[in-house]
Amino acid sequence: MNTLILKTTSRFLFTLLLLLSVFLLLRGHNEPGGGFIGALVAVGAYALFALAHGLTAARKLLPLPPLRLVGWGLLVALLSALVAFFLNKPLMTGVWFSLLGVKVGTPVIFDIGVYLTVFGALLSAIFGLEETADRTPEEAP
Amino acid sequence: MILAVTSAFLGALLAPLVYRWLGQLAGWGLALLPLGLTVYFASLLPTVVAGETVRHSAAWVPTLSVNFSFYLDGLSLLFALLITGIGTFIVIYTGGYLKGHPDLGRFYMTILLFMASMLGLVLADNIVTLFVMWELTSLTSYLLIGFNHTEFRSRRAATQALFVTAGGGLALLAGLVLLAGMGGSWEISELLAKGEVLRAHPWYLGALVLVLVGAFTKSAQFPFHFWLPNAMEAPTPVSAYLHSATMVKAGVYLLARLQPALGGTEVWSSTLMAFGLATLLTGATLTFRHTDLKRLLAYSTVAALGALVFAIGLVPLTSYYGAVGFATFLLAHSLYKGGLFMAAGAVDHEAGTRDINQLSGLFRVMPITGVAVGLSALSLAGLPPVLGFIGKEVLYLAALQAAPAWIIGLAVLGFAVGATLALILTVPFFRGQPPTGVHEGPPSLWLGPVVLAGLGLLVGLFPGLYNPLADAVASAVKGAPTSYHLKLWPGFNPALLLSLLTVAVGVGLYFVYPRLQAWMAQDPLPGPENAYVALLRGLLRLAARLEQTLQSGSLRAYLVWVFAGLSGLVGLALWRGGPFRWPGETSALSPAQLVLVALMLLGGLLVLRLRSHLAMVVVAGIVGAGVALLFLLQNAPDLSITQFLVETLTAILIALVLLQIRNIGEVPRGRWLDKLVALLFGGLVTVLMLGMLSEPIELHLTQFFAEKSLPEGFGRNIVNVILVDFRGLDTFGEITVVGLAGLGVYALLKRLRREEKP
Amino acid sequence: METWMALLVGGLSAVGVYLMLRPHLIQFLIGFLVLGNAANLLIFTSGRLGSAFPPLVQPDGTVLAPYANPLPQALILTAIVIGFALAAFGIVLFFRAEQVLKTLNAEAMPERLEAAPAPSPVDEVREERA
Amino acid sequence: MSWLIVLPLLIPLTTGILCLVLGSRSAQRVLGLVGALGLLAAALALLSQVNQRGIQAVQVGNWPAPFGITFAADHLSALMVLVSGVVAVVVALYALAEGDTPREQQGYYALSHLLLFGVNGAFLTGDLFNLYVWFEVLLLSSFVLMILGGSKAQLAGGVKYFAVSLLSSILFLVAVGLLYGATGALNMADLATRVGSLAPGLRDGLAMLFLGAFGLKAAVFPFFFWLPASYPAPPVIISALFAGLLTKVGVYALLRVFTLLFTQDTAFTHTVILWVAGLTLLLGVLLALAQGELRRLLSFQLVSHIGYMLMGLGILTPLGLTGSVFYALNHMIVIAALFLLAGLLERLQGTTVLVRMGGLYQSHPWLAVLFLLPAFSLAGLPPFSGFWAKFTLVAAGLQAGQYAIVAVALLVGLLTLLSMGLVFAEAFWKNPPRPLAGTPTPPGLGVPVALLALLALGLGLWAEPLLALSQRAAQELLEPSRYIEAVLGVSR
Repeated sequence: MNTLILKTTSRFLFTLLLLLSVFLLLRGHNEPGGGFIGALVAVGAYALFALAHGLTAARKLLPLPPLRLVGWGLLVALLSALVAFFLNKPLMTGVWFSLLGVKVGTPVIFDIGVYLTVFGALLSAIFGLEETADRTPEEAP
Repeated sequence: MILAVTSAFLGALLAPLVYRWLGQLAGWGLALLPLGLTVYFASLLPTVVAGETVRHSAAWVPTLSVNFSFYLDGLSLLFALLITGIGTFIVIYTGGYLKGHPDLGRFYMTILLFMASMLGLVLADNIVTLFVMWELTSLTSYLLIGFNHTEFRSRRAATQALFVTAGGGLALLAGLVLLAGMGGSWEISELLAKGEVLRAHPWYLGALVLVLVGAFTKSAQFPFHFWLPNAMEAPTPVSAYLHSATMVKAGVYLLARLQPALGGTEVWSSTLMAFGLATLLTGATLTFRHTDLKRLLAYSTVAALGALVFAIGLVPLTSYYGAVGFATFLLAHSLYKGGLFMAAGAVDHEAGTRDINQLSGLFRVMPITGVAVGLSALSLAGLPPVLGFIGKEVLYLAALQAAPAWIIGLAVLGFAVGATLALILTVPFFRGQPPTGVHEGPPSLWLGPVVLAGLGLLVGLFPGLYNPLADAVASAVKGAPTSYHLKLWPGFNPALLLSLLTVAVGVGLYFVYPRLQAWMAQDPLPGPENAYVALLRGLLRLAARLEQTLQSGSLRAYLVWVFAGLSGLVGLALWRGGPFRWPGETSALSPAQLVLVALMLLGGLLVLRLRSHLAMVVVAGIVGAGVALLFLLQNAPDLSITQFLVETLTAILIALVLLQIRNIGEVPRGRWLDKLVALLFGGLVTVLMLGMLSEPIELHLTQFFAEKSLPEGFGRNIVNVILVDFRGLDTFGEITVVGLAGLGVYALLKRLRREEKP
Repeated sequence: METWMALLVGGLSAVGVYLMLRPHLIQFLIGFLVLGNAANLLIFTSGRLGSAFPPLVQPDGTVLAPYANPLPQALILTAIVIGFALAAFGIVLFFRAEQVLKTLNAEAMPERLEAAPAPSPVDEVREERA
Repeated sequence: MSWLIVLPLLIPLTTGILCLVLGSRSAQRVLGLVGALGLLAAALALLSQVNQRGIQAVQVGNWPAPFGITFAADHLSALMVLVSGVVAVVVALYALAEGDTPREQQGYYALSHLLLFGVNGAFLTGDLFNLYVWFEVLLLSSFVLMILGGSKAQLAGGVKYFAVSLLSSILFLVAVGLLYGATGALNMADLATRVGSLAPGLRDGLAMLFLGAFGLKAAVFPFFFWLPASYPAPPVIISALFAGLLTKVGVYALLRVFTLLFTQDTAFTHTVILWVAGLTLLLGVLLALAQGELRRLLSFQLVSHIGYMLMGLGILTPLGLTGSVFYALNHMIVIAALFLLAGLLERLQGTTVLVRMGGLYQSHPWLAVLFLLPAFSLAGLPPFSGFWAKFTLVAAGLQAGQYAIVAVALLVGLLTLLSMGLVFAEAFWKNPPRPLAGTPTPPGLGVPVALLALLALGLGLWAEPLLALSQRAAQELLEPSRYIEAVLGVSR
């Protein structure tokens, strides 16, 4: 499996899938897609990359350890929910504003939190399992 | 009065500190608490004797109409005086008896707590307050009986006493709640005025039985008497206080207290007389089995309690003899029995044994104790010139007035044993050689017996001292003003004849006592205690059996319980509700969808037949993919994509794990029970679904979402807007779940990694 | 169509339950997945069927009718994700249990690791020496 | 003001997230306690608000009910949140004193606060599907907490706990789906106005489905077997947290659903509940008598006493519900105290097998007091908090003419007393059969237990405030219109 072709194509595929995942995330509010689906695709990208280049290399491509990402994802979601407090509205009330001509709102930010959380959690599970799978044959007693 | 009770509790809690501070003198110091209370209650004597009552009340739990209320009349005053007065001597006595014991501080606290609760009990006016105090006496006596806690016998006796009295207490609770409901009040003083309403109420019998169970267990009436002699495992101060003078009289107190409300019916008198007499005779008979001083006294206490209950039964049947007899005998018994117990403890403490066969000539070495024992024994035997004589006389007069001859005969027999016991107790003091090295104990050990016996003599000689209070007590028990002139020498009357007969029989029994004793002590007698033991053993066996069948450790069994129980309940509900309409179809099944549905069902069935786990995962994944396809055909693109992705990922995860497990085990076959349960559940789901579909659904939510999605949610994908905005909180919870799962997987695998490192 | 769905859901539920009742944990998990699918189908059907268009608002602000009910879809999405999280945790839990307990048979997993005789109020109970 | 209702969620959530984001363990410890104290303060504020102004509701996302998700706090919710705050603080203190580093590494603080997040969400939500989500949050955090440390017993127990919990999730999901399909509503107040028109068979069938789904959580017969199979396994602090909080969520849900939604055919539904209550009471206590290991024994006691809470619901009178609510609150405190105490005993003696224990009455007299207070309270003896709960229930049962369940309730009280007496005799009074190997016990572990024990005593001596609040909760439960009005009547 560890052929040169796989290594090259996987790099290409990885970038493509990551871009796709962000695309799915951002268009989710209007077309099928969304944070969860986007995160699954991103996880796929990393899983593929890990398959081709090994776990260590894949981990290096992460800004944070996967579990920290979960924390940050939840934090982003929480902050998006708290914005309404400053406008004296109930929890999670959507707040919308224009940014460079694009309508951005707290629900969209919330979706990004979803994306990060799901991505981090799933990746931690898959990396964990692959790690044990790599080692079990030789290390098991 | 509220202050008195509260201060008793607070004082008790401070006892360990006082003990640490005063050391060996703590007994004398702490006795000031009950002494002060005695003085306080004595100061109320003139009021009560004048026929007035005192009532103090404070709100406690108004929501449940529970007041911290207290009520003082003759009956409660007599009890309060007994409790605090005898309590004073008990505390002093404890200081001598348990000198230097490591747990003494705790002991003082517990026994004073007991005193406080007992005081609260006899003074309480509110039913709930009374019950609270009632249970507190059970709890504190549990701790006191188990004082020698390293002995199994002590622990067993403590548990037994707690089980029996608390069990009765629960019956009492139900009974009291019923009483309150019947009379429409939680205050006893108000209930007492409603006797006729109560007696005519349909609940009367139920409430009566429950109250009686409570009172009988507490006051060790047959067939619950067995716990009391066993409780003699406790140190002597406890036996003297709890099991003679006070706690066991709580039941008697309650019956006397409620007599005006519940008494006056055929069933009341006959039940009390029957159980009282049975207890009197049981106590008397079993006395013969023992040679241990405390056991002897314990059975005599059982007998005396029976006599008191018998007397209460007589109250409504007699003019005033019953009530006055009760009042007099109660005081007499408390005085002589408290004294005798303390004396027995003193003898044990000094001579090192309580076996009457090994005691001799004690009078010469312990003269003060000897005098006290002698005087108390006179009272026990019912001989003049002490109070016991007067008490018994009046009781006989009551019995003569209302009871048939055969009952009187049995009562005489029961009382005769008192005379026998008096002889058994006094003879070792005067016969035989004095033991060496035995001497009179310290004042703390003999003060109590002497004062109590002296009081018995004093009141016996001058009954006029007690007469006003006795009248007040009798009035309270009778529920009507009662007065009677107590006399030491009433002249020749039938009661005196009965007394003579009693003494004669008693002396006669004394001579057969050694032989009777040897014969009766041989085998354990069958009795209610065996039933108690058998009941508890059976209970434990049942529990063990239940655990084997129910909590078997089999996950499968637990799941079957869940599904079967649930299916049963749902099925029952559906069956009760009758059939519902067949749902109307909103759309026909397209051929593609029909094939899909059929394939999924087939796939499901296939999973059941497969013999390889990996294959099962794959087929289950295909079924999942079918669901995703169905979603797509039903215009749910988001759902479809997610379902596809999730099914794939799940399959990958399972495969990742399966590949790492070498010894995966076989695919076991199912059982018919599982099939039945599964079919039942599946069938019920179908029926419920059809029922659901036959209801007209209102789509107000959906319409709202479709309308507001773009203008207010700024999104065209309604599903996504619901997820992140309309019902964003659901999604928040959902991602928390996902994050937690990630955390869990990490925690599970991290441990593994650490373990595998060499 | 609705009746067929009811039958399908019932059938899948029965299959799921039956698998969950097997002592083997992998089968239990598969049973859970099947039952989860059945539950999702049930919720989907609860929003009623017979749509012709997905629940998307057209740029002009209208929704083409009859559109599929979006609410059950959202609910199912949440349920799918939660179910997935549960399954993922479960499979690793079972994996871990197998490593430590050396079996995947739930019936072979002990509930109590040591025997403990119950005390009795009437007889003195001592520990039985092995 | 609307933020006060969601504070009991936001505080544990924020604490949990910060614990995840921050790596430092000492920071987590401080956060753990601060978060719990904050929760307690918020809960107190919420309760006083509810007490002064009646039922409070907030529409999350500012979408009007019944379209968005509503959070509503009545007396029942506020009281439950309050006691969960108490338990949280006590457990946080215990964790602080214990300082178990390996467990801390694996995210104990984050997990316990996310558990509280789920628990309080469940207490406060006014939306049935949202309730399902909260159940899952608290379930998953409890799964992870249960296996933290990964011992044999934990995994064996964890498997059973996990398996049965999956089932309850699915049942709940199915029940919600069916109810939505039949009425078109998810908001509980909205549902309450619609359930009445359903076909009786469907309605009662759904009621039973909910009884099963919540009964599994609450651990009632015949759904309780998972609890004694799993609760004794994890470290005691986790058992205590679970014992105090988790089953009560199930009880809360039952109280809510069977007073708000399913009150049409009480002759059937609430009779079933009474049967369930009676069987739970009896079987639980009997099985407890068969136990020789303290934590397993306590687990059965926990199960048994859930029956009392259902008893009041089954009676369905103001007094009965008052008893149920008060019992649930009291039980959270008492059972948490007993579980924490079991942990202390295990540390001191190196075992929780009763026949091997002993001697504590001599060596640790204050511990004996700490045991007796909650133990007698559990048995419903005065003057402890449990007495008022039981007394209320008994009075309610007698007034309603439900003599059989009253008899069972009293009998179970007696058997509980026997069981607790046996524990006391074995662990405290008896001399240990052989020398015990305890581990060093950090000072301060007794403090949280003492707090709970004193609370049990204090609530017994001065039961009025909590009883009065419970009574108001019961009145609100019996008048669903007030809840419905508070939820649906609030405009945007």
